[in-house]
Amino acid sequence: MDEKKDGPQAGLSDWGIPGTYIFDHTRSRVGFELNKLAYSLTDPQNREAFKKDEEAYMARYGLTEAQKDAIRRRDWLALTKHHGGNIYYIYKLGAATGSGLYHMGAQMRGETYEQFLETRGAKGAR
Amino acid sequence: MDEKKDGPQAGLSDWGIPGTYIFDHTRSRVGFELNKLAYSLTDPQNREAFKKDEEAYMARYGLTEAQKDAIRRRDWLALTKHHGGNIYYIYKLGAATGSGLYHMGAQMRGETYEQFLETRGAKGAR
Amino acid sequence: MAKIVAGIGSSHVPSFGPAYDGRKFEDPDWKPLFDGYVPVREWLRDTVRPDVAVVVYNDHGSDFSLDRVPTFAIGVRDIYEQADEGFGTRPLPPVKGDADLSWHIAKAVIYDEFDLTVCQEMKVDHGMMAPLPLLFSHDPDWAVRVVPIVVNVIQHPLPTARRCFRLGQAIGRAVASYPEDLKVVVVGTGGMSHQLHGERFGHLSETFDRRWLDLIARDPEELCRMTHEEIMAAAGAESVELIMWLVMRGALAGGAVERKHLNYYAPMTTGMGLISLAAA
Amino acid sequence: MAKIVAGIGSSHVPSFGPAYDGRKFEDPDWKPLFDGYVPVREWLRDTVRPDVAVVVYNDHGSDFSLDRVPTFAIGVRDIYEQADEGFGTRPLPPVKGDADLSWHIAKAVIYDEFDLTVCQEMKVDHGMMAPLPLLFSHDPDWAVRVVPIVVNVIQHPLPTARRCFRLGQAIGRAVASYPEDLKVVVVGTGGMSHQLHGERFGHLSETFDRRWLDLIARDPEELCRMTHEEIMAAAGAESVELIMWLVMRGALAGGAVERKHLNYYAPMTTGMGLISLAAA
Ligand SMILES: [Fe+3]
Ligand SMILES: [Fe+3]
Repeated sequence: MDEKKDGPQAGLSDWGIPGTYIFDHTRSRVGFELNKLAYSLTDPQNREAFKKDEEAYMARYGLTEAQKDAIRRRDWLALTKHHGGNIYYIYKLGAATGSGLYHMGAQMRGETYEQFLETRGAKGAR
Repeated sequence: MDEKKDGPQAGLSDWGIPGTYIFDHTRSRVGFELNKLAYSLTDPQNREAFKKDEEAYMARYGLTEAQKDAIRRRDWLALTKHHGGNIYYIYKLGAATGSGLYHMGAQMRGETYEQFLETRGAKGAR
Repeated sequence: MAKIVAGIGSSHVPSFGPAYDGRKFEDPDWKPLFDGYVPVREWLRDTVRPDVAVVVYNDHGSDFSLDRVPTFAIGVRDIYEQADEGFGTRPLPPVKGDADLSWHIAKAVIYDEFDLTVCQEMKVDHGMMAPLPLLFSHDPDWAVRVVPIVVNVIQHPLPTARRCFRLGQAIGRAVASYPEDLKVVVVGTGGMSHQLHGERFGHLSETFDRRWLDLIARDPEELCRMTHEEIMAAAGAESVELIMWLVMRGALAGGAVERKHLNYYAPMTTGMGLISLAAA
Repeated sequence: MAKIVAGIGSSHVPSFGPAYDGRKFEDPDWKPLFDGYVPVREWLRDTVRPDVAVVVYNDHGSDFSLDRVPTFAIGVRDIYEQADEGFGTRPLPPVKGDADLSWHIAKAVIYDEFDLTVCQEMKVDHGMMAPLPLLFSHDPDWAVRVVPIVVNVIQHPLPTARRCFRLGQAIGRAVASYPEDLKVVVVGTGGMSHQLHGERFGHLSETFDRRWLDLIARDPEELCRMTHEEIMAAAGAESVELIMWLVMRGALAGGAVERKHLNYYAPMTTGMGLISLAAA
């Protein structure tokens, strides 16, 4: 990964830990509506509404176009790195779109799911 | 007033200040649904719904029969003394039923509104 | 560097709202109240000239419910709408916040072992809005940005008087470490003597209020020793919100203070006090 | 008088849930985890026999939103339903609370200058529910009543490690002043090493975890000196929730402790640690 080339966006803090985007106030401010949308998916009716029509559901929240686009692309890395998504909230978006945490993680690492599992000690414990 | 005869109900604390019912955890527990109903009246639509049909509105909250009855009777003293109502919440019930704070206060003192105003220094400052 | 330049203690009686909006400034029953604010407002505008007001107030069941009651909360927004307290809202512009300074204070104070609840959603009620237009001009927009500090003075257990003073001290340290050149005034709101429930509704104590107005400037340590029970027994159950003035006083505690103005009036059910303190 | 008799440190990995509910106790990839809990569960049931568990955990965006983030919160209910984390809930009975003890602790700790948010509405997520059935029987109903303590370990600024330890000490004093004869165990949950976001997803550090498991019993003071940055750099951003174990350790700090059990297993993306401490 090239931190210089693709580090945190302007206005987002860098705590100096590579590949890590600490959820502090800079991200909580940028991601407020995004995380609010994700939080709403704790309600089963909202999950159904989201699954039925993602665009209409997203329109109910004040997301930026770039945030919406990252949701469309299921770009979990961009959501947490650039768009202020907190992983625990974004995980609810993963659940609603059928992406398990390890699939999300493999993508954030830039690996296939299988490649990622190869790095683990006891893959059955998931 | 006769505190012995009509003091706080069983389970409600007595801080030892006459004519005073401190809103502590004993009252907050007893009055939770009552105060929740009152809080809901910060929404203008809820105020309209309450004014249109008090009984139906009260049925949406888990009030005790005694709490409902005290609301029906506009018994502000009973609501704060026996039923766990916090005055700042209950005041919203007063507003929705057309009772100003000083009318509520006069009743709690066991006085008419006019009697109560006579005890004040500059009645115009209200 | 940011600097705390003044402290204000002020009642936040809801009836200030309709009286102010109805321009009852010359009404004989209201004049003693409004006249008291004129020199303070002018002093703030012409001499103190603050950029930011840290306003310490409590919510009165308007925006915070009893589901979750924070002991201390801070708003971290750039704008605060008015809460609807049951009557609609007042004809005033939304309060301007300062999210950057708010987050700075939140961070400094939490690392300083104060356990704030941090609010990205928050509306403000008469606890802030009753005194704010009496202290700062708002036409066409507010003359200051606001950092709201919300204290639970409604559901016991409340924070102790001493804890409020210490929170103020921590806010003072936090402001002093903010790199921007800002002049900050701290406003402690609430009180004075009043009780709004029970057979003791309408209880007032000018004696207590006068003593408080003296000690808040001269000997806040004595006020820090007061228990909630003592305050409530002397000055009415709802007077306990006076502990919020100690947050203001704590924020000024680093240096000497000079009392600039004092006003007191108790026409109906609440002792209406006003004090201004200049940081030396 | 109530007495803190034991402390438990335990990870609260969400995957414990489906593995437990699917009875994967003998699955070779899960057995090292579940086997570790057996002696602790038996020790608690047969020797410690607590009436109440104070469970220190964090919500993961399940019941608390980012609108208002309390640094420390306490539940004061007699019953806690499970939060729906996006998949529905697990086949477990609702958690039994102890509202009287919760309010006692809230009052004592707030008067002791800890600024809790007091919650009469609250649901609990895997932060509590992942370890709870591994530690206490629940068939047909839970063997203990629970007092939930919720810590913000999600949105920085977080409380410092030292502040967490001090909160535990205050909880210890509060429990010791409760008049009922109760045996209380304190459970600190979370961690161990893990990171769930960014290119560093999946980072583990057995070295850090083993050191933590050693120091939490032997020298918590050294852990109190750690900054959030140090913990996150060594053990992954999300490992910082380990500071919640210090609340547990602080609650035991009055007397000597004896380490009774230890388990460690790190099969996937989280160091799964378990420790039990007996109050001497
Ligand atoms: Fe007030
Ligand atoms: Fe966790």
